[in-house]
Amino acid sequence: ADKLAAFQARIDADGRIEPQDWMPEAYRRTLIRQISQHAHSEVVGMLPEGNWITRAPSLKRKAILLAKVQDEGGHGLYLYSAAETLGVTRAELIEQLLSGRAKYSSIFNYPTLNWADVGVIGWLVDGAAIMNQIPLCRCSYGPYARAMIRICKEESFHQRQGYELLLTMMRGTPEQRQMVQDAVNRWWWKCLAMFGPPDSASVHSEQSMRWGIKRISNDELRQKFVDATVPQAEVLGVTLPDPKLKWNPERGHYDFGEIDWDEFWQTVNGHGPCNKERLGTRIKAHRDGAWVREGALAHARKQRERAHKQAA
Amino acid sequence: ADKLAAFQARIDADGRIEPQDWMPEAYRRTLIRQISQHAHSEVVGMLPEGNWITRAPSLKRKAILLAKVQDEGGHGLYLYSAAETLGVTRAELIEQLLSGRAKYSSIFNYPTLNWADVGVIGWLVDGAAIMNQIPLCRCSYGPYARAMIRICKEESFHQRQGYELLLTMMRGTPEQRQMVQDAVNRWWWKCLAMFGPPDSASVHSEQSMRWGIKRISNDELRQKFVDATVPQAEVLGVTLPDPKLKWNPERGHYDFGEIDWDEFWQTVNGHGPCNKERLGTRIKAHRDGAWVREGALAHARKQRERAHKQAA
Amino acid sequence: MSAVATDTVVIDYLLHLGDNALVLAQRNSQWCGVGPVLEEDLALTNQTLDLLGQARLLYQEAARLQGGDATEDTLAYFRDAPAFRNYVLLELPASLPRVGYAQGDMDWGVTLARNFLYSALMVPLWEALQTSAHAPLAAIAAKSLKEARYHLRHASEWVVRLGDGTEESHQRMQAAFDHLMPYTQEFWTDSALEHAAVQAGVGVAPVALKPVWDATVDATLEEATLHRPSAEGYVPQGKTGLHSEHLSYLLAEMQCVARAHPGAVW
Amino acid sequence: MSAVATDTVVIDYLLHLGDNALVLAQRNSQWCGVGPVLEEDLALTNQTLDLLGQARLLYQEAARLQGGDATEDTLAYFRDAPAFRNYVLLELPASLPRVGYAQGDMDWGVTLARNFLYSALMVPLWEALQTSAHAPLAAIAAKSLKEARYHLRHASEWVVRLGDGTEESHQRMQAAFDHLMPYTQEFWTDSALEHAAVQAGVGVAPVALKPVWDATVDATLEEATLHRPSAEGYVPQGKTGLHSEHLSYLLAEMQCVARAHPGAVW
Repeated sequence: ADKLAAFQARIDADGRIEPQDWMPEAYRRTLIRQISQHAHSEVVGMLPEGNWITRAPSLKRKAILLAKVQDEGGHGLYLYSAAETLGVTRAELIEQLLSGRAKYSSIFNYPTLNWADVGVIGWLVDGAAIMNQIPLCRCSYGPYARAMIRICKEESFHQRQGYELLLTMMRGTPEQRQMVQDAVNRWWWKCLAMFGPPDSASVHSEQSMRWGIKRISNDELRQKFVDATVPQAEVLGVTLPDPKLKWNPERGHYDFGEIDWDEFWQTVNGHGPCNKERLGTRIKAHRDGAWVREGALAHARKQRERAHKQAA
Repeated sequence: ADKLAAFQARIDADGRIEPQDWMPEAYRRTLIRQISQHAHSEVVGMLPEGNWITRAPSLKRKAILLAKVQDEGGHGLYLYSAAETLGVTRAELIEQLLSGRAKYSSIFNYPTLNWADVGVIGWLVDGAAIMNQIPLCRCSYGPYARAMIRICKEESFHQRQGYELLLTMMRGTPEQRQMVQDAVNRWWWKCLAMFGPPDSASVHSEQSMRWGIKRISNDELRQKFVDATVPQAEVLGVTLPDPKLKWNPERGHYDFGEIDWDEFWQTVNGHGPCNKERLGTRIKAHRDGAWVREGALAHARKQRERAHKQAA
Repeated sequence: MSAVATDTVVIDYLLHLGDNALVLAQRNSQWCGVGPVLEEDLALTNQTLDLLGQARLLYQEAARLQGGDATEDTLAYFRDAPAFRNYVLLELPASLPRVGYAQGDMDWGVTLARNFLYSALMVPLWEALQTSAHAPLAAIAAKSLKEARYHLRHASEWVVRLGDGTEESHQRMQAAFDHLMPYTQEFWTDSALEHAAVQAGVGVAPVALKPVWDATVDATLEEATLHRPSAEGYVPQGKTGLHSEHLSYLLAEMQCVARAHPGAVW
Repeated sequence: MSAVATDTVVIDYLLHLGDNALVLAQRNSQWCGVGPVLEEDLALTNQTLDLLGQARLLYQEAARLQGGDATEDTLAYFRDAPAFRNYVLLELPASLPRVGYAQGDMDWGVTLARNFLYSALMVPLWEALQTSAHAPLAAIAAKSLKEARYHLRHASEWVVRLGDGTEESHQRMQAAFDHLMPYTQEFWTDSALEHAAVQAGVGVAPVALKPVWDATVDATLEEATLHRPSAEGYVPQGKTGLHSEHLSYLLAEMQCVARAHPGAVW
């Protein structure tokens, strides 16, 4: 009880919990779940954008996209490492993903259907992710907070690149502008849902707030995102697909329509348009790569044995 | 010895040997080798043209090509059946192909690199094949002769379709004409080599002539092909890539240059540009299809057992 | 409804039917020369030729109504993915679920299951379309019905054979149906396209065909000792132009030669 | 030699080097997100980015010499297969031998073996090109050399690891080298393109690099307990524009978006 009080005091004083520190088991489990979900999201998130690497319409954009998808994989690595400081192995976490027990961000279960999707994912999906993640840079668990600082920096860069891609397309041919609008229409509502269920229906939030893992509510973040994005859409010259979207001078915020939560939960629960493809691809990649991982392990073992014999 | 004399007499009188007739073991073996090689060629020959089915530039041409490749598969079926009348199973023959012990026509070890290749294969490759095959319609072995009559009819149709495809392209854009010329340049010499080594170097011919399996020599057939093709090339408006090609009024034939026999033998012996791809593809298709064949056999067995039980 | 509006309705409906036939033909044609056994390689190619023939007749009629420079080939080769109106089921690669750019072996079981599910729909659909108010479509339906009946019989026989074959073939067929069944939900949703065609007496309300389809599927799967998986979750909307990640790859390959030489005659 | 003639020689040589880099980048990029282990997925993507960077510099210089409307993108996206000057080795799918339209699983061993064989060539080639008479090429070579050295070290380490790993990884690496080795014959043949570049002091005679390459290959394969297969038979001629059946598929995919929107800026 002493330890618990000291732990909570540290958090309340905005201090950081480090791997060697005592922490409640539930705090540890919550963090493992959250960090690994986040790591899985980065890795699965390589697939929808990876879909356009071989077809990028200019070499510069191909290089930017390739580097971006690589960054996502890199984020996956930091986050798996952060999770490992909590006493779990990456192999266990991956096994949880592939067996379907662990989740990843549901946004990656929607298809990328034209080149503008690459820009819209940068602008809106990464934009929403940053909004979610900035508070995590002040998360009470040190390794996670530090990973998030680095990740947020890179994500902001991706967001600007995505927006710039769209600006270029909006200055182009009518077909290009049409592609951008089509992509915005398909992604807008999915991005609003990324902030999670309304506060009234959110399960984990309260405890997470107390533990300094979550600092701002879903609905507050969603509102911030809408307020930040509408002016950007105007500059871009696209229409956000929500007839109820309107500035509310009394609230000092934009009002917006109702999210289709049935669709959201259906996708979260495995029945979105691409859930099976995303997971099937990860499983196949893991299985096809088994001989490589086993070969490398066998070689390392042989090397150790040889070194051992020489030493003897 | 009596039987042998009767056998040879039948052949000399231009009669047909049928499956139930007595025949020398060497005659049987020679025919099995030749018919199965021919069957394998039809099946492997599906691959170079199959390469353009998904990319055919019009729906009409796609249908024509698909039907043609299907005909080749059909020829493979007749020929495997004809070979089976000589007391060998299709499974054994396929095993010989996949293990590399049986050969197939070396012409299919060259790549198809543009859409005009589809036309040139019809015009020149099928044209050369027909030239080789027409005498086989009078082959002494009845089932083979009858299969060849049907095959030659279909091949002539393919040849006309191929030539017509090229005529259409030659009436088209400069790029289309360029594609045709490029394809002709790549295939011409390979087609001349299809008639086999010069008579002076040909091994099996003499015995095959006596047995009524071969009726015209390699060099005679090659000359016939050149004489028939040169005027067609003129009508088409393409240049055959042989500076020595010239009408010889004394011989009443076209003279032509020297075939690169080293390259020919290298390809026959497994080292052409596509040998490994062709065979690798057949092996993979056979292996990937094993579960289908086994499933069908298992079902047939179950059905028999059920019928048996009901009868009992 | 004005004549022009009716034309648009008919054209869209013809394109929906034609795109179904062409896209499935394109997928099935990838097996030509690499099928599991020569007889079945040829049988599938036969069916592919039937589908291609159907697509051509449907596009020719659509092009005639459209007028101008439209031909069966401009419709097949110069439309982008969002203009295609085929069911998503038909554009999927012949494999268990994976993203479009992750290449892998093709799976004959998926091809077979798809051909079965689709032809089980097309038999009652062509049957009903024989009385379409658009006479050329009625004629195409009469011709296509014979073909679809053969496709269905052939696919059913093989579903039974492999479902009730070895343990491996059973598992593979079950996995194929598990994968594909949710995509069949698109058959039964009403779309603006179909709704207008039904109103005009040209098309058929798909949901009316479901009992027949269910009976066919149930009977065949039962004989094949296969379990009928539930069809739930996301409902694809290919017929409204919203496709999967796979169609743009399929079209890029199919259209590459034609588009490299605009205006050429082949 | 006139200035214009020299320009043509330099342009062709730059395109040869640039096409090599771009085509291999395109093949390697197919692994992004589906590699066997995350660290190696990222490492390969790093190398792909290097190759893409090399291709861009080489094309930019070629476009500058060509003048007119030429850009790195017109060179990458609006040339057809016969205009590409890359080695055939680099356009092959990452798989054991099979025809272009027969789809199948990718093989990491083939990717690794190819990257090894190619970077073992590029280290001495870039080294020599540092003294090219064409100064911009010399500068690109100096930059690329550092990258190629890293690619070679990385690939060598992995060839050793997997050659001397499990029985399966050994067999797979051996099969990969057996498949690819004959394609390396193209490195050593003289072409009109290279001959002219050597005459102009711009390029390097490839055959001069063979001893260094042989030594690298022998040493690594020996350490990897792999047998060095013979390189015989057909000698590919990709650098003269004569390719395999695979390049046109690769380009159709790579170029499809750009070609669907000619004149668009991205």
